[in-house]
Amino acid sequence: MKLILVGIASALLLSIIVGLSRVERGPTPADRMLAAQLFGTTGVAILLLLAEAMETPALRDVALVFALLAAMAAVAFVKRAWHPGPGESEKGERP
Amino acid sequence: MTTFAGLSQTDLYALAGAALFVIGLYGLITRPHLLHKVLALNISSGGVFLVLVGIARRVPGPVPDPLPHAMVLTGIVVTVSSTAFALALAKSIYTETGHAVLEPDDLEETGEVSRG
Amino acid sequence: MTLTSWIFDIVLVGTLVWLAVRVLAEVKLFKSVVLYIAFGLLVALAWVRLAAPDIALAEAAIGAGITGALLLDAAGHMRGRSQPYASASDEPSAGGDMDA
Amino acid sequence: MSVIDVVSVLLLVAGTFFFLAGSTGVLRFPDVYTRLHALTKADNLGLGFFVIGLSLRADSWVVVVKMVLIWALVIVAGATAGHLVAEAARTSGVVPWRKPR
Repeated sequence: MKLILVGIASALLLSIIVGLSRVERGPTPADRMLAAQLFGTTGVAILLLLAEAMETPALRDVALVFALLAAMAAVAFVKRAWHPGPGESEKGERP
Repeated sequence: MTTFAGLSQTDLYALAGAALFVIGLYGLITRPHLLHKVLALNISSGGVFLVLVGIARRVPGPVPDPLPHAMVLTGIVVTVSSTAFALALAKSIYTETGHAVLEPDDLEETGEVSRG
Repeated sequence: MTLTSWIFDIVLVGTLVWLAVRVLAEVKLFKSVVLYIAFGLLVALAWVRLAAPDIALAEAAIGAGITGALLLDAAGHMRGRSQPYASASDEPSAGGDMDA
Repeated sequence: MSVIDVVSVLLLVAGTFFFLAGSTGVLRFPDVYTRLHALTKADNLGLGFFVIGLSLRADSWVVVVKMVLIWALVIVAGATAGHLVAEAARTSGVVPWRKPR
């Protein structure tokens, strides 16, 4: 049973690695950030699986923090990192 | 602890930590942009932490040694603080000079490097 | 258990080293930062595999979360490419000096 | 393996399918908005399957409640982040993709 759980976790890890290629070739910064969101959700799933397979209940708390972290990165990205380019509409908030 | 070709799981992660430290050090020296230098510093500190936690697993028994864990926890906090400070410095350098790349001219102006 | 855990560990470690090289070889600042956030998430998974959930918690909360937010802020402040020995213009000329 | 184990593994495999579908969508879809759609829908559904499948094997109710709360947090955070990113993309002038005739 543990073998199956760790095998599924490995499949999810491979899915993360496949998703990395979207970071490599996303035309806009939003595409790259979106791939980071994908890693957050998949990381939560991997942690829940490993908490069951390794019999470590503390990993569910780590999964909770992972879920929070993805949202924080997205907010930081939208508010601080992504300004519209010079040729586009100038509606972003520059400090 | 299972071994595979004479290599335990701990050894695998410790070797990866050494590799990460070397990659980070090389990047810290060769990359000219300040943000890349901060990233390289973070990566090499992650390598050091991997080696330390690998050392913690080498005591016999299921429970790892708590002392390297405490050191790594402290190190993570210190790394985050120094990263925040370095980024604030880099941002003010960018605001002052208009670029955040360490050029040879910058060193020449302060008299650190004399050519010929 | 043993063979699948070994596959998981080897894939995780290989991805970590590859990501570290990619973060430092990348010319675009924002891409580097996003790759570093992914690197931080995978390092947290490595702590989990090393039976250190306390360090995984700290790394996920402040190592990857706060550092990622700070780096995104800094990358938005100084945007553009990291050209070696060039002025801070946004000219799209690839100037990486590290081939990897 | 008991019946519960078989059902649990089936649910986990279904969840893995949805995760892989989400990754494929993020890779294959043509613009930001459709990629957000694949990301926030397919992955949250896959995580739901994982939570149900792991709840069948859980020891106590506390674990089940905690996993359901994690799922709820992921759904709320994913919806918020998706809305923020999509609105920022629209504001900065990313044109939605249309099928070329």
